Amino acid sequence: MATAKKKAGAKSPERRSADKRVRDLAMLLQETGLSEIEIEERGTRIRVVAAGHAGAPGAATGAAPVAVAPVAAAAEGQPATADEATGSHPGTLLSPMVGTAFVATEPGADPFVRVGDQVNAGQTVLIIEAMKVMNSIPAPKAGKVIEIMISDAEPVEFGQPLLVIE
Amino acid sequence: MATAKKKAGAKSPERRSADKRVRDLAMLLQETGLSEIEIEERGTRIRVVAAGHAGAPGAATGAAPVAVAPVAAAAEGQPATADEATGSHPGTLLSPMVGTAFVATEPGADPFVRVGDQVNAGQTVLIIEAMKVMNSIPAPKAGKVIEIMISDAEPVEFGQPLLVIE
Amino acid sequence: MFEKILIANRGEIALRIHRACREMGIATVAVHSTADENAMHVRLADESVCIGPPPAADSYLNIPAIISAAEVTGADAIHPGYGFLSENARFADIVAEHSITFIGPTAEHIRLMGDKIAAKETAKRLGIPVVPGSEGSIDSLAEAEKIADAIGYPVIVKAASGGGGRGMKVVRTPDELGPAMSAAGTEAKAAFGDDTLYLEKFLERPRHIEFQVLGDMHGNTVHLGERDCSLQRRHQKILEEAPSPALNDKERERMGGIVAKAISKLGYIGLGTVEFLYENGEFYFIEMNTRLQVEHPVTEMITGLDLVREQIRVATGAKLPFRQKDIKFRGHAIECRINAEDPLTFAPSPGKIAEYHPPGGLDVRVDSALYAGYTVPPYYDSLISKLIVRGTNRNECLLRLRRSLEEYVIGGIKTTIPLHQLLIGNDDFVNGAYNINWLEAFLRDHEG
Amino acid sequence: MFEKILIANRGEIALRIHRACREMGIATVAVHSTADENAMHVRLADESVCIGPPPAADSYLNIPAIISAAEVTGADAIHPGYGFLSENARFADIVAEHSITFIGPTAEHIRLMGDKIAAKETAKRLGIPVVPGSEGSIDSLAEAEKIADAIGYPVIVKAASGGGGRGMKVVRTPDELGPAMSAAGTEAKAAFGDDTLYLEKFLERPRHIEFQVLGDMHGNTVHLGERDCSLQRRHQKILEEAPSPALNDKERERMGGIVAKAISKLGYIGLGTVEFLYENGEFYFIEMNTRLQVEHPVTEMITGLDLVREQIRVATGAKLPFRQKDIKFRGHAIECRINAEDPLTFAPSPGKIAEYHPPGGLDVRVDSALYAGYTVPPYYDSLISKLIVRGTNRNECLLRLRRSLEEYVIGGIKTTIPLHQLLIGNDDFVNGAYNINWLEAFLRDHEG
Repeated sequence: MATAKKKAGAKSPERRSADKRVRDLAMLLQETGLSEIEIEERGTRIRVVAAGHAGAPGAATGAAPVAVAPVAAAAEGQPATADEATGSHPGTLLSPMVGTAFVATEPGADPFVRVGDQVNAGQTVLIIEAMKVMNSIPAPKAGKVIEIMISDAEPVEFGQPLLVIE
Repeated sequence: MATAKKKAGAKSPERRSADKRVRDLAMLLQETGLSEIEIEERGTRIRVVAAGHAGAPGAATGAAPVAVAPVAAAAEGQPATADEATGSHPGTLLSPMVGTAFVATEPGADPFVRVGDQVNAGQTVLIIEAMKVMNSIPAPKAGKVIEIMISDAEPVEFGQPLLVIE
Repeated sequence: MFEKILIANRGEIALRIHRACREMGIATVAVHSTADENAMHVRLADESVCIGPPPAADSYLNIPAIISAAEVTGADAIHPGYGFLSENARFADIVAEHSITFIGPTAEHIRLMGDKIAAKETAKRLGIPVVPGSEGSIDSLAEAEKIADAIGYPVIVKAASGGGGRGMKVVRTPDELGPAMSAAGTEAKAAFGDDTLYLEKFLERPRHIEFQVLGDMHGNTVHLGERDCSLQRRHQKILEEAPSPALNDKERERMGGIVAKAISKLGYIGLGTVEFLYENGEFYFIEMNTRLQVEHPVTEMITGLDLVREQIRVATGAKLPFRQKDIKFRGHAIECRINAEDPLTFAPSPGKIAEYHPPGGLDVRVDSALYAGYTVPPYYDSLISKLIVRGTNRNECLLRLRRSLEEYVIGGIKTTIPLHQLLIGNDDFVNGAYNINWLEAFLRDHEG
Repeated sequence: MFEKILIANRGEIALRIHRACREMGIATVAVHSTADENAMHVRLADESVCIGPPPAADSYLNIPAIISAAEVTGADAIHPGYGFLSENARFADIVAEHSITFIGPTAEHIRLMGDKIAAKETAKRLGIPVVPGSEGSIDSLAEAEKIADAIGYPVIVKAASGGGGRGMKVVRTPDELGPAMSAAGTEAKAAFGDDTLYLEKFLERPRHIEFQVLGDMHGNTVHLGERDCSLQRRHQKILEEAPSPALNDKERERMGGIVAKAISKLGYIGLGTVEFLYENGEFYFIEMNTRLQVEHPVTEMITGLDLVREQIRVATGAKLPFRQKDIKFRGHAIECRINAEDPLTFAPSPGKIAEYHPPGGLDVRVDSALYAGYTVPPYYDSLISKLIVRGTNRNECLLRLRRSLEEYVIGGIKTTIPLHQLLIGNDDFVNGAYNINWLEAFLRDHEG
């Protein structure tokens, strides 16, 4: 999910190594007097923001990590955070629940919708699985799908932008 | 001394009673939603300022006392704090030491200077006793005494405004 | 040991649980409503998942959303904190069905203690003293007189279907009993359509004293002493202390022993609290809380134990690392609950924290998720901070509490800090001479 | 008991002393320079007196100003804190001449321990082990060889007038002794005009271990265990812990007993610290500090005692309320000194604190006079906060320290928090495998 700090399944050794790197970057930040450093290396993207530039103390330890997310997630086409995306377009469909989003009935099958498709109000555009139940997510209105923010089998949280219908 | 929170010799029962009053006022402040209350009663002046209106945490406990000073001190003609007075007039003479200021050679004797007097540079305008030693305080320049901020036998701290020569 | 724990709660207790996990090397998942996306524990947790909109029913009480969040993040265990789903047996069942560990007792024990009548019967069976009274309904004045004589006056006549004070009459002498039963029966019949009555001993000025217990899966149970939580307003605890000013070491050991033995017989696993009314040297069971409590830090301060850590450990199946004889009580501790409320009217005061500066120094602990710039949302409980102070003895503890309250700055909203300052300046409180009715009388006096 | 104490110090220790006084019901007088008028302890103290301009020589070291401030405010006693006038025997004398109590040992003991040679001789006389070496100057190679054989190699040849490393030679084998003496003598003659030499055992990788002692005026002296302060940079302690990872209970008891007995023989009153180098199971006296130390909280955390309170109590003439057998060590504590400095270059970083949020929770203590909006002045020591954490054992303590450092926010200036985060992630430190040379090597490695 876009605003989760780490993807499900992040393993401890990776996290430890990332933590160490963050600590190094935090010191570098202090040393250079920069307000922010973003770095992407060995499959991990780390962004550190100096205290005073982040929103709240929890987010900063002197200079501390605000986001440590595997690059994979970013590379799959979801650079926008929920906050940025929400409100960016009135036709954004937000997830009504926590679960795992599926773009097709089964792996390899045709997706319910593709970017550019015309959809009718009520037409199933996605499925979200929560507690072993498959929930069809209908299009709230008729229109053209101009963006799909999630990929198949991706965990989504409440309120997360899924796709945009114009 | 003007910025000391209590005068030397304040006794515990008085302090306890003042503390209690402050607590009551603090609650009144919260109740009324006012930002500041100043009250003068039974010889004590208390000012409470709500948090968010004071300069530093130490000065406020939710809403808390910032100044508890006997009215006597205020009534003796020194409403100005050092901060306000310093810089208010370029001819202000600041105390060069901690001690007890005397305006005359002995109790009842004529004062060294009165408001309105012309003084010469180097002329003794006050005496400050520190560690049993009487230190003459000379006028830094010639001019007219336009204000005397301290009274006889008053304790003064470093940097406290004593008088103004114009 | 667990790899990842989902914290199904918010506010200071979510941060408290996160800290325990972090100190045990366990990753944390914060689940939160849209109102809490900037909460401290959300920012500190290893992962966070938004589970719903502000109303608790749609987020913190939303079982499918919480279970889904645990599944998508791969959490091994769920810690429910206090309130919300912490004493929901169905939730504990569902968590177990999903092969996730519920950090708390079995659903069966939650269910048992959640039923007031079953809980009282169980307590009695296990040797825990309960309020004496009629076993069931009373059918005649003669029967009522016999029972009242046996348990001693004053007694209280209660309607079985009653509530909200209706159908309740206090009886101080035998000749008042007949009229009281008539009146209560009539009132109950009118209000609830049922005039079934029962009778219990009436406690005039009891204290609220509770014993903390902890059991593992291997039959070991210890008690961690008592907490005195008599300072209450509308059944909400305001300030708690340990040990109780009313108990001596012998009473503590005797009653703690009875409680630990009973809970051991029950086969109870995890943290629990057995609550009593205490009057004239006698304890009367009220209920058992089958979860971590708000006031657990006072016990931590005098025992040196981390109760959340121990709770997590026993949930993994680990044995308790200590026996009863290893538990030593050290000094005195008091917790002040600081709420975002007017200190006298208790009107809620949510809003933005303009300034925040907690007290520091020796034996001063602050459990709070506040920070400067944080906005206290209006949707949830008003508890925003717990100030917990220890001293070598009660007097040192009180003086340390005084100076800590003086240093504590929470600007921008009203808080109950001024109320605590009034309390610690009051002679009755300083002398430990209070009971569960005392605080409300104190507040009435202060208003008048 | 004192009615009013003047605190002749600034920063976190002035606040620490204010807190102890406030908790004892003693009024406080804060004296401060013009640079510190907004300091936390000045705002919290009952009275405050500005005693001079920013330079310490004109304010915090200005004896007449401090005495005058005590006189005009009517203070009964002066607490000197650490640094500044705390080990100035003349100040202690002057305070006494003004019939004010100096909270510390007698001027005589301060003077004695302030003279390095007299201190070493005194320690030796009292049965405290010292670094073995020549009694005075060595006059011939034969004499030097004899002494070196007796104490064992390596030894170090030092110029009596030396300093700054000049006129010092480490000698590892007997055949190096003659050349080393010639070289050291020549160097010393050139640098100091005096080629007098002496000889001492050379310690290669010692730890710095110090014992805390406390004595009253009635002949009672206890030791409160040791602190390991081996993590130093340019002789400045960075992090301290208790107990030392290098000592076991038996060694602690043995050495603590020797120290307590010696200090009792001396008739020492108040708090004091006897510092040792420790290598291969042997202790070697360095010096005795006759004052409260920066790192006293680690001892407080594991003993449960308030050392400033005890220090004030014994200064009034009160008896110690405990004996050696009552002192119990409970768990493990670590203190991180947080300085307003670059974490690697140690360049000072004074300035305005934009954000301040200290960590909270169980067994986490912060001693700091910082607040959001405060400006760290450039005139004084860079120590701005002490984070002290306790755990049931060293491992728990380290994990709690890690999460506390993660939560600590000091914005607007550079601090040494990132250095402490590096340290607690280092295997040598985690294993307790360090000595007084370790930190500087670690810093060199980290830079390279």
